[in-house]
Amino acid sequence: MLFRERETAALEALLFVAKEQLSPELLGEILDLDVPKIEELLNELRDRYNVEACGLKLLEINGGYTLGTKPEVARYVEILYKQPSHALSNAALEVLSIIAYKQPVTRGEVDFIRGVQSDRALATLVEKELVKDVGRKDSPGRPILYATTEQFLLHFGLRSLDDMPNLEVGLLSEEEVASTAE
Amino acid sequence: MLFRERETAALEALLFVAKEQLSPELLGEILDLDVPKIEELLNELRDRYNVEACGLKLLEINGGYTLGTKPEVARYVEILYKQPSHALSNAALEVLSIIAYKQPVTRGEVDFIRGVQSDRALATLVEKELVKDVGRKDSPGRPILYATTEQFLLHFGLRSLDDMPNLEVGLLSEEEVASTAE
Amino acid sequence: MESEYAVQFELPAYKGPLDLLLTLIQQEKVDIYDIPIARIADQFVEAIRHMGPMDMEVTTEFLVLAAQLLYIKSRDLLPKPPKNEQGQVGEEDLRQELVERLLAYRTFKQAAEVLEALETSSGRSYCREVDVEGLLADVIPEDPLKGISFDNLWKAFCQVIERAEKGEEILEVEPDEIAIDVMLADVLRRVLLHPKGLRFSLLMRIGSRMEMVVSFLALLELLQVGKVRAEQVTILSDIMIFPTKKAWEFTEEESI
Repeated sequence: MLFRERETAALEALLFVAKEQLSPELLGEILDLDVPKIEELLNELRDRYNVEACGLKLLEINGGYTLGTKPEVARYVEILYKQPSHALSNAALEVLSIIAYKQPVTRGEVDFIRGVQSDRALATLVEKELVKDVGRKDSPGRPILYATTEQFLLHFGLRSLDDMPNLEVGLLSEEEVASTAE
Repeated sequence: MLFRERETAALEALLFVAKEQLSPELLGEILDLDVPKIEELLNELRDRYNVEACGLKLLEINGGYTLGTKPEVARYVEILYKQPSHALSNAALEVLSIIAYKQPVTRGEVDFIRGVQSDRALATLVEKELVKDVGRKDSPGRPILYATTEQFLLHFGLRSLDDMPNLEVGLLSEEEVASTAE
Repeated sequence: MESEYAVQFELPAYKGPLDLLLTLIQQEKVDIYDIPIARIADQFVEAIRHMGPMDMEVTTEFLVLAAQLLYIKSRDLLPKPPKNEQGQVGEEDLRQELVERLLAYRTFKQAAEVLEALETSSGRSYCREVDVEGLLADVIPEDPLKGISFDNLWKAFCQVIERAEKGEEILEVEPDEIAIDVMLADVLRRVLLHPKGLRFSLLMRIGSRMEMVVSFLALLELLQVGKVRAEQVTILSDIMIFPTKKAWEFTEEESI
């Protein structure tokens, strides 16, 4: 199978300039190639980036592709942007893990599981666009429901929510959480 | 001299995320390397990009560095961002012809000649940079005066407005106008 | 008092009462399903005493759990009441609920640790902020006049002239009701489109008698206000009607 260099270059350029992830279908349309061929070129690119001297990474998020920097060099990027570190606090990580596994959930439900108020941590997560408001729960007071965002997937290097590590769920049934949280 | 892979990766990542060009001095500061070393790493990067399968390019602008796409792949980038262009409507063409021959004119004057409102058509022409605001008429309400632009002349291969085929110079004689009208 | 020291030292790290309780249980190396309530409750209360000034709400949450622990402890110490279903169920429920909450909390605490590991190992990728305008700055925008020749433009102008010549849809109106100002605009529009003069005979469109009369009146009116002027070179030549500079001096409101 011939490795098409020009197409790989075009593919890389497209991923570089795109504002959002590009689907293999769209890439195929622009490059006039079929999807399997695009996937093949994406693999070529992934392999090329897989050397230590390369600071870029092919990111797959919800079936779309984009370019990002490697986790190993994150701290340099953080220096450039004068951000101490994008790493999250323990409390924020706890809130985030509850939202990630139980989404959509209300703040009350998160508070109940943690046994402590989570408003500050939640506000940070919303501000960092790791979680977002996805509507209101159909229960008294109609509390806001939260879910994770694409930025969440990006921040943890997950391709999709299905990529999340398995959790021993069912320790606390939905009903219990819901009933006590309100 | 040893080729430092990690530093090259970090350098690439920095150039990738930076909103503006980065000077070798700033790069050196972040990576804790001296400027000659940075220049060396930049050369490594430039060489790496110099293969056909790579769509990126190291750009040097005013002594600063940034990443861009290669000119060879520019057309794909254009396809990605191409705006669907709509042909000018008949109304827009009419308005354009009136402005071309009667310039400078106000919208009211164009409306009057056409016997219908021309605001939408006029807005399209302004947006497409075929006509432009050239001041205000010294009459009640001080309405805006419109005239054709350079782009208009350019399209029709006219050097100046004097080059416009003269309306009265028999392109269509009075009789013809009259006969069409009957 | 090893544990007490540790508690004091690690204080800022506690993310809540459940976290503290879980830490104490882990330090005691006891089974979460079989918590020695009396001992743990005492340690818990001791830890809170060392907390010092904290956010009131957070402190409340610690106190609520402390009270719950002490309550379970007191129930443990009291001699078992006679087979009173009410009391028995109450205590078992409290313990059971506490264990379940702790287990659920522990699960998510572990999940948070997993996420933290992911954050360092595969996460924190940064993407570019793409400046589309900058990217397209060098791209020549597609010519909005693509495919349009000067002939097209000229034809569009002829359409305007043609429409002006036809006049407004006057025939739909009763002929004897032609408003003078409508005709005034109509005549003026046609004169304006012929800066080199429009023949009087062409201006007087053959329509109804009324239309001719009204357009003639309109022409007289325009002559009078000086928006048009008439020229006749020789006695027998056509009368030519020209727009004057004043012709454009209509208020914008007229047409809008």
